[in-house]
Amino acid sequence: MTVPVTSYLLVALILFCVGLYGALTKRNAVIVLLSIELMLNAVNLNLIAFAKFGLHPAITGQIFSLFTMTVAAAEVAVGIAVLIALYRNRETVNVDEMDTMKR
Amino acid sequence: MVNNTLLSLITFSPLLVIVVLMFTPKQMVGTIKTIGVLGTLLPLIMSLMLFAGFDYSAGLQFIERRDWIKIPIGLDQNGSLTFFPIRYEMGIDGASMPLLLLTAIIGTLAAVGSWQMKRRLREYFILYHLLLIGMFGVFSAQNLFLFFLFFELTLIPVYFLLGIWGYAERERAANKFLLYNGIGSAILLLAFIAIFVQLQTVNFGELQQVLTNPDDPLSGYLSPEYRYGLFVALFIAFGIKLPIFPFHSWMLNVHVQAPPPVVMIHSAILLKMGAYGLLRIGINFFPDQAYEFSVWLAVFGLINIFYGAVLATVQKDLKMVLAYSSISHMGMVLLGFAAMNSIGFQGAIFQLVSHGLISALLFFIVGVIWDRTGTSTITELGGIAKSMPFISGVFLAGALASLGLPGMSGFISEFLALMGLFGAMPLHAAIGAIGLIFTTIYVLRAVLRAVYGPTPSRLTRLADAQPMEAIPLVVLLGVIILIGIYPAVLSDPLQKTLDSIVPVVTGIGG
Amino acid sequence: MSGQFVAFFILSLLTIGGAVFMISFTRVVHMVVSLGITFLCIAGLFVMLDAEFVAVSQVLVYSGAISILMLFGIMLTKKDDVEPKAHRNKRKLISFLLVAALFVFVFLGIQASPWPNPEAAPQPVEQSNPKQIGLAVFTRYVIPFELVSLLLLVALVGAILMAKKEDGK
Amino acid sequence: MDTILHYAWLIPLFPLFAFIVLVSFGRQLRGGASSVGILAAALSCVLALVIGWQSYQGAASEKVLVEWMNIRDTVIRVGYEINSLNAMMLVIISVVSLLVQIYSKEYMRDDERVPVYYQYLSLFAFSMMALVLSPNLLQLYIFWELVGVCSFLLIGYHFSKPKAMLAAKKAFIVTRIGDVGLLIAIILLFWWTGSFEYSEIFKTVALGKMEPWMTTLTAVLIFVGAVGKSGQFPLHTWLPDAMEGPTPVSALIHAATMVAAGVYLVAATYPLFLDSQTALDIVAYTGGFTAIFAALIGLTQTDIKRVLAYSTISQLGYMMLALGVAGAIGYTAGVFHLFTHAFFKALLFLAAGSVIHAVHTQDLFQMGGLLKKMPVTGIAFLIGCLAIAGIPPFSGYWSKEEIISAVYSAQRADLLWIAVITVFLTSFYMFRLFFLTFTGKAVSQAISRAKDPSAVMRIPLLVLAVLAVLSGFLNMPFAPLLENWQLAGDVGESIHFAMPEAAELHAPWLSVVSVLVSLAGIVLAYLIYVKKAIAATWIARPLPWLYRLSNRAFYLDEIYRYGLAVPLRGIGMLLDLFDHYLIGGLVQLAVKLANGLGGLHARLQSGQMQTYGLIVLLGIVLLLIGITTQGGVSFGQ
Repeated sequence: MTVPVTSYLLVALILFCVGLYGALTKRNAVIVLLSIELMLNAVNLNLIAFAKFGLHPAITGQIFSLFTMTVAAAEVAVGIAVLIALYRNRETVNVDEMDTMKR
Repeated sequence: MVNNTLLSLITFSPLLVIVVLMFTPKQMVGTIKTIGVLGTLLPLIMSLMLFAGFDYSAGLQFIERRDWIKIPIGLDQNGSLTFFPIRYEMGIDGASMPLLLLTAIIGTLAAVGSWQMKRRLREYFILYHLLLIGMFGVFSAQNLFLFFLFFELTLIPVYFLLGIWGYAERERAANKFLLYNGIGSAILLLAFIAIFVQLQTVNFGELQQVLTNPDDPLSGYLSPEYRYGLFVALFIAFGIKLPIFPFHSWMLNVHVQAPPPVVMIHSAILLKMGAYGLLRIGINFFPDQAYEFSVWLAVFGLINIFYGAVLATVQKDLKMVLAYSSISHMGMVLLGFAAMNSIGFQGAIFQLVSHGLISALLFFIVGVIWDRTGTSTITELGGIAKSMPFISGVFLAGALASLGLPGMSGFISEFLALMGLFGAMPLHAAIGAIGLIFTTIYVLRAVLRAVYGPTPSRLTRLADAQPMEAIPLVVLLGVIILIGIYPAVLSDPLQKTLDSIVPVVTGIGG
Repeated sequence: MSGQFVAFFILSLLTIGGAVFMISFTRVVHMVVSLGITFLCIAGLFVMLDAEFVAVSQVLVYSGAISILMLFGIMLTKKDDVEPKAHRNKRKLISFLLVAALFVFVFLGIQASPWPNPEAAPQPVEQSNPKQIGLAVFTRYVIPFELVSLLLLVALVGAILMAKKEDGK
Repeated sequence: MDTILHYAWLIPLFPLFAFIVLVSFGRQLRGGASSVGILAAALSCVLALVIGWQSYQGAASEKVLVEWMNIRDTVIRVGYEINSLNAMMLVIISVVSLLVQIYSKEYMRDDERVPVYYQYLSLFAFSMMALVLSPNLLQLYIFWELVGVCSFLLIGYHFSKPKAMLAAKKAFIVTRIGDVGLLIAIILLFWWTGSFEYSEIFKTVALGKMEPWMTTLTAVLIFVGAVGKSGQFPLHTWLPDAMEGPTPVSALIHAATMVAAGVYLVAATYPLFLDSQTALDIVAYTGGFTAIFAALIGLTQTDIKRVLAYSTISQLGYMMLALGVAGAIGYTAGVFHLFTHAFFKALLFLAAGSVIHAVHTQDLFQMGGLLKKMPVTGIAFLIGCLAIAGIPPFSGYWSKEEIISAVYSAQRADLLWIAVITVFLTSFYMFRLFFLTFTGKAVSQAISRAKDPSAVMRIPLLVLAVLAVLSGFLNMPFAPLLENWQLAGDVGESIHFAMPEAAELHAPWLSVVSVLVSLAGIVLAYLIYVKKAIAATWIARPLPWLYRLSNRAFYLDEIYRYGLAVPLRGIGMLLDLFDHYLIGGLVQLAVKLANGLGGLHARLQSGQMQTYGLIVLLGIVLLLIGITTQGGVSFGQ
């Protein structure tokens, strides 16, 4: 008796929803970034679960999640760099105030 | 089949000019102008080669066909992917060749006419050549996809050419232009998608084959009602471009606000794309529906003729007169189409070419007059024939051509269009013929008042044409007279193409 | 109730708990730490799913690199490291409702879908997990792999460029 | 010598060549321009005379065609055709245009734009010659329009005078109305007979393949074209205004080119008319009405050229009347009158031109006593007047006599009355003109200094005077040379075929009556304007409205102006408002709507990234709802 795939999917769904909620409501840009990482992790979890329990189990899911991780790492690096640059110029990490492109 | 790349070369040769212009420093104004003008000779020369090599006994020719995009649309029985191929297909026949040649000629002459432009020349010429690509492409595309692509490609340069280099209210005119044509394009796109989804092909030849052959298995996919709807949609989409009566107001603004070379291009060629599309896609694919609709074509044509003519008689601005006269003349094209016989179609195509030449000539002259006097209001002008006899003479000649004087191209086209329509709907045709009187009235009123009559003192010292201005005038007038005296130059290449269009039209042949 | 279930239960509880704590803490540093726990537990879940290599990568990249990077980010922007308690209840409510709706629909979707029997899942093959991954990455996915390395390089350069203090300031 | 007919196509080419030379090098040539024009006209004149003689000798008619345009199976050909009718026309045109060009050399000497003037004249001559040489209706129409344009250009030659400009515009527009009728007729004929060729059309008509109503309709429409060009009622109003052009031009227009084209057209398509009695009647009555109508107006005009203009209209009406009553004699009479009229009307205009050149006014009452000062001009003018009044042995007598006898032969009493009354009116107003201009006392300084023009202008006058006397002898009742010539070809055959029974009724008394009536008109004019035995105002005083009606040409211009032009403008203005406000307004509305929607969307673009995210989420949720309520997406099998 193994854990059914739906359980993993459920955990991933909860993670995703929590991350989404965080990304939509938090004002500190760092936390928003963290929430996005959470969502990415949820996706990874799904990918890996499907790699084992999917319709066509294959190693591909794991490879995809690896790629996701790499991209996420890159994203975080650049994101933090942008934040720091922004902070230097505007003295804030508040998302609400980041609307220069609009103004 | 051996691919002939001449059409692609013509179409994309302006790209070379664009690249060269991009690397030319902004300050070298003279060089930019020279490149911009000489660059248009490239497609012109190749178009002339095309004209010389055109085989009168063949229909579609200079065909180029390459694989381009493959859209996967599903699995077949064997489980392998099937693709919907969109090919890069160019080709030309008797109906599009005259228009392509016209585009090349007007393209060069309007570039010469751009010599007077002053601001941001590099951008101007880049956009100008981009526009050329679009126009050449529309006339040589052989499938719906490419046609639409090039059709849209003309919108963007015109928008900027109009919005940046136009007269006082240029931005409004540009927005209106984009709004209208955007709507037209949207309808066009929907119609194209509907055709494509139902028939699984976008190639003109195949579509015609399928749509006009009742035995074809695919042909049954489209009910007559569906086809009628498609035809009407195409009519509206191209009608906006043409423009047909209730959709004309964008074109007035463009004609008044755009710089003279752009108006030349616009009224000489861009309007023609609407009529060309209506023939090539509307009538060619849905002949039965077009025949059914032909009474409406005639009615819309008559409305255009009279509406344009009557309004042209009360306009104060020369440009407005010419704009309304374009509406009126496009009505004649519709009459030619409505005839649904070879004479009418031939008349319509003649009218496209002829009006292209004439309106280019007249707008060019109005631009020249504006240059000298700073106005194009009829009442503020007058008597300039004293100081500018050459320009005035050509203007008068152009005006006479526009009102359909025999010996010039306008007559042949109007005569053929009316003659064709007389074979189908004598009453409508007779009413259309009366339109000729109205044309006379507004043309003479405008030209005589603007150019002849007593000379106000402030207009006594105007320079006559410079060589740079005289060249386009002489060339245009020469071509107009050539077609008027020897129409076979245009009609002979057409015959084979008419053979392919007309037999599929129900009812009387020609 | 096998050990597998117990492990799964604990891991998922910690995972979700970390995430929820991350959302509800007010101090930013606390948030990062709780998220670290989440990342670790996800690595545990990966192990349960026979993805050892990915689990290790998860620990290295997420729990290690990313969390630390975040901490650095917080330190460098340290001014208001407390999540401001602004009155954004309306926004929060709408967000919550929508997220909840999403949850419900996806949940229903998961429930409604037929899933292959987990028992029918193939037993792990003889090859070790890293070897499998290595084979796949260096044969079939070699181009994406190279592209990803390029991406990392670009991100590296870009991040340095952006975060670097501009001259004269 | 028979082969000379092969070169007929050269006749119009000489003036065309002159035109091209003048357009290209006119400014360099300056004074030489007139020589170029005259030389070309002389060459074609010589050739035309030779060809006319050949044709008169009975040379077979000749027709050459080349392909011009293909429309699938339809081939349109162009070429030229020589037959008796157009050989005669060529003679008229080339002679008159040569003389007019010579005359203009002196008349236009002080003008700056002489090369342009000769350009127009040459083009005019070319178009007219090419018109008569046309073997088919399409080609005829082409040159028909060109003739119209040339007259437009020449009438508006003094373009800085607003009046000249308006007159030119009017001429063009009014004749265009007729042209449209002709165009429709040509196209209808094409669809019914499958050809533009005269011969083909006549053949089809003769075979009775056309419905009678269609024959009538096309004939009437062709006649509408002729009405426009030949200044028949109600499209005659452009002709008096056309007097704004230089006087030699008026001579050309009125004698040989423009207005003759209409009569020529009816003559050339005569077999078609023969097939429809209705059409013939319309021609006859329109002609008759125009003749008397224009004569009535001519009575009270005070401008020397306007009197002549109305006399032209009246005489053209005569020709139409003759053509309309049909029969061999009617046809010949109409053509014959065209022939004689060309010479005496050109003479009258050129003589009037000399007067105007000398005294610089066109007002009759500013003249007087010029006979002594300008004897040559005066005599020439007198010859013209006698000819037009129909006094034997001047040419007008012979042709008018023939017309009247044709009407009599056709037994049309009403038309006969009209013809005779018009004879009276004509001789009265022509001699009123003559007496007021040339007899009596000199009124102004200018007149006392007036003298005959130089030889360059005198020679054309003399030549025309001789022709005005002699041209009538070509077709005397006892020696119908012209009739034999003109009826030799196909037209004659079809006339005999159509109405074999219409024998000519000889009525010598009729000719005496018409001469007497004409003399009565002269005597009346003499009594009023020379003897002053009868006050000039004896009718005008008791019936002032009658005088005004005649003087203002029955207010037809005003009627057209307020009946057509002004309403058209009004409609135009209304439509303009409609276009501007309604259609423009709708467009504005659409723009506003689009802008409003855009503004609404712009408010969503707050720049708040989280708001965007929220909206995306909303979209996803909606999509999910959509998908799940549509039955769900099944994963797996």
